[in-house]
Amino acid sequence: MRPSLGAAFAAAGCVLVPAALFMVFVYVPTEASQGIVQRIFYFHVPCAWVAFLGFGLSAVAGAFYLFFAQQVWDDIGYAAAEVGMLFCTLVLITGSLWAKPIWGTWWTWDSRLTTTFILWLLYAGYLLLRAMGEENEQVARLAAVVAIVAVLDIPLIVISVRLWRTIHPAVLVTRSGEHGLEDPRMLQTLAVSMLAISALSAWLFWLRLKTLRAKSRLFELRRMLATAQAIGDGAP
Amino acid sequence: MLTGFCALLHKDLTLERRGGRVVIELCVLSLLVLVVLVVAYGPETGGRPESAAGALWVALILSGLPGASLAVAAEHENDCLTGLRLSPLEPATIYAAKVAAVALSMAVSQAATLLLLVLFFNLQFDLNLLRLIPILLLGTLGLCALSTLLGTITSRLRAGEMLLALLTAPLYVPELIAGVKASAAVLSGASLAAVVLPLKILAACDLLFVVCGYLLFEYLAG
Amino acid sequence: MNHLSYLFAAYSIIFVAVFLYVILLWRRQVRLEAELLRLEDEIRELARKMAPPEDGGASAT
Amino acid sequence: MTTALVEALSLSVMFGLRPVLTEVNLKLERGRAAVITGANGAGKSTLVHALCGLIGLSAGQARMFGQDIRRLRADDRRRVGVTLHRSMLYLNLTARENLEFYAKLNACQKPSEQAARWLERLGLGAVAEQRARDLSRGMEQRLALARAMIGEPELVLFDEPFASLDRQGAAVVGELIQELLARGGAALLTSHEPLTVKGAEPENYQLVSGRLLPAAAQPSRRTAWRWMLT
Repeated sequence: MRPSLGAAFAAAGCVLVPAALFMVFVYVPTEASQGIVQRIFYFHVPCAWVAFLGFGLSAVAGAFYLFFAQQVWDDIGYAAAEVGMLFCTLVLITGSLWAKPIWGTWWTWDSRLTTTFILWLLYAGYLLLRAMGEENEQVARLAAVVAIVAVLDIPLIVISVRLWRTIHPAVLVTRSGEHGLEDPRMLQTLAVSMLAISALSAWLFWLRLKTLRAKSRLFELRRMLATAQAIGDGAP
Repeated sequence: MLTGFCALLHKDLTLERRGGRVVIELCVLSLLVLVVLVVAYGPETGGRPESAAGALWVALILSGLPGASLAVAAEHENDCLTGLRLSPLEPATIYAAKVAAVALSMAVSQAATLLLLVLFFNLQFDLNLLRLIPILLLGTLGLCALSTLLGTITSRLRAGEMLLALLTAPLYVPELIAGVKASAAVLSGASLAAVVLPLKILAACDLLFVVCGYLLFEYLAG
Repeated sequence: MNHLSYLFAAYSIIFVAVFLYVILLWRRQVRLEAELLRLEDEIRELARKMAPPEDGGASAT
Repeated sequence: MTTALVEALSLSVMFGLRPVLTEVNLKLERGRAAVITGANGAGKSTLVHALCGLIGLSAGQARMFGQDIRRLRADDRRRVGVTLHRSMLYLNLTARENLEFYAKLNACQKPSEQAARWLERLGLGAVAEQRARDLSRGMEQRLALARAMIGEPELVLFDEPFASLDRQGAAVVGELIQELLARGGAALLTSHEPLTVKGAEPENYQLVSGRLLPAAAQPSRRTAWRWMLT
C-alpha cells in the first residue's frame, strides 16, 4: 500500500497522542491555584484551536465551491465542518467539566462561552441542513453560504459579547502580553498536545473526506450506469 | 437598475395591498408573542424595561422569520423567480428589492407591535419611544437581509421553515444582543451614550449581512 | 481540592468521542467501498458485453 | 452576422442519477426557426431551461449571441424572449399589470403603451383588468407569450407555445414568429407533435431519451454505447 497523507497523520497521532497524555498526567507539575483539574486545559485549548480551524476551512472551501463549482470543495467544506463540530462539542464538554469544580457551575453566560456556544449552534444548523435537506447542488450552495456568513459573524459575536464581563481565564495571552504558565514544562506539554490534537483532527478530517469522496464517486458511477441504461432503453 | 428595483418594489406592494398575507401574518404573530410573554413573565418581571425590550425583539425575530419565508415563497408560486432570472435584471437588484419589500412589511407590523408593547408593559407614551425607531429599523434590515438570502433556497425544501429558523437565528444573535441592550437602555431612559455602541454593532451587522447577500444571492437564486 | 474524577471524565470523553467517530466513519467507508466495487464491476461487465466495436453507420449525435 | 443566436455544444444535463439530455448539439442562425418534437419526458423543457442558463449543465456549453449563457450581459438578455411550461405571471396581478411589470424590467420606453399594444395584439383586450389567477389556460398562455415578446426580442425560445391555444391564438403566434424571422430573428419551438411554421422552413429535430436527432433519423444503439464507455 502506498504511503498516504492520511497514514502519515495517523502515524503522527499514534506517536503524539500517547506522548501528550504522558506529559499531561505524569510530566507536567500540578498548577498551584486550580489543582489537578487544570490539566484539562492541555487538551481543551488544542480542541478549541482545531474547531476554529475546521470552521475556517469550511468557510474557505465554501467560497471556493461557490466560485469553481467543483464537488471536491463541497466535500472538503462538509468534512471540515463536521470535524470542527466534533471538537467544538469537546471544547464545550471539557470546559464544563473544568468549570464545575473551579467556578462551581457547569455553565455561565460568559462572553467567551457564549461565543463558542453560538458558533456551535451555527454549525449545528449547518449540519442539520446537510442531513435534512436533499443532497443536491442547491443545498450544497446554501451550506457554503451559511459557512461563509457564519465565519464572518464570529468577530461580530466576539465584539458584541465583549460588552459583558468575562471570567474565562486568559492563559495564553494575558494582559501584560505574556503567557500565564509559570513552569516551562507546562508550555512544553501544551505544545505537544497541540500537535497531537492537530494530527488527530487532520486524520479524522482525512477519513471523513475519504468517505465523502467515495460517496461522490459512487454518485458518479451510479450516474454512468443510469446513462448506460437510458441509452439502452432509448435505442430501438 | 433603479427602474428594475422600483418596478419590483412596486409589484410587491401592489401584491401585498391586494390580499397579500405577509403584513397580517406578521402582526398576528407579534401580538401572540407579546401576549405569551406578558403572561409568562407575570406582573413583577413584566414591569421592567428589560423585559419589554426582550419581548420586543422576540416578537421581531419570531414574526420576521415566517414572514420572510412567506414573502420569498410567493416568488416561487408560479415560477416567478425564474421569470425574474430571465429578465435583464442583475441578481443583486432582485435581492435588494426583495429585502426592501420584506423590510417594509416588517416595519408596518413593528409599528403595531410597538403600540401593543406600550399597552401591555405599561410603558409611557412619550417621545422617548421614537428613539426605538432607528434601533428597530436597523434590526429589521439585518433580519430581512439574512432571511431573504437563506430563504431563497430553504423555501423550496421540505422542512424549509424550520431550517430557515435554525440557520438564521444563530447568525442573528449579535444583532439580538445589541438590539435588546439598546432598546432596554432607551426604555429605561438612559442617556444616548449607552446606545451608541449597540447601534454601531447593529449597523456593522447590517452592513455585513447586506453585503454578503448582495454578493452571494446570485449563487442561491440559480 | 482533588477533582480527579472531572479530569478523567474530560479525557475519557474526548477519546470515547473520537473513537466512536472513527468507528462510524470506518463502517461507512467499508459500506461505500463495497458498493463502489460492485458498481465498478457492473460497469466493467457492461463494457465487456458492449465492446465489439462495429460502426452501425447511423450517427447518434 | 455568422454567429449563431443560440447554440448548444455537446450539452448534457443530469437530474440526480437520471440523464435528461445527452450530448445535444444545436445551432440556430438569424432568420431560422427550429422545431423540436418529442414525447413527454424526452427532455424538451429541460433543453429550453438549459439553453436559457436556468439549470446547471453536467457537460458541454450553451451559448447565446456567441457568449456563454452564464456570462450573458444584461442588454443581451433583453434580446431573448422565453416561455416555459409555467407562465411566470404573478397570479394576483392583472394581465395589464403583469405586462407593464415585465416591460419595466426589460427597460421598455413606454411600459403602459407597450403593454396595451401587446394585449391588443394577442386578443387579450377584454381581460386586461382581470387577475392572471382568473384567466383561462388559453388566455394565460397568450399572456405568457405577450410577456415573452414585450421586450421585442431577437431570439425566442417557446416551450410548447401551441399547447393550449385555440386556432385563432395559434394563428396569432404563427404571425408573430413569421414577423420575427422576417426581421432577422430566430425562434426555437418545442412541441409534442410535428408542427409547421407558416412562411418558414423550420429545421426539424426530435428528442429521443435526451438525445437530439434530425427528425428523420433513427438512433443507433451501438454508437450510443460506445459513447457511454469512453
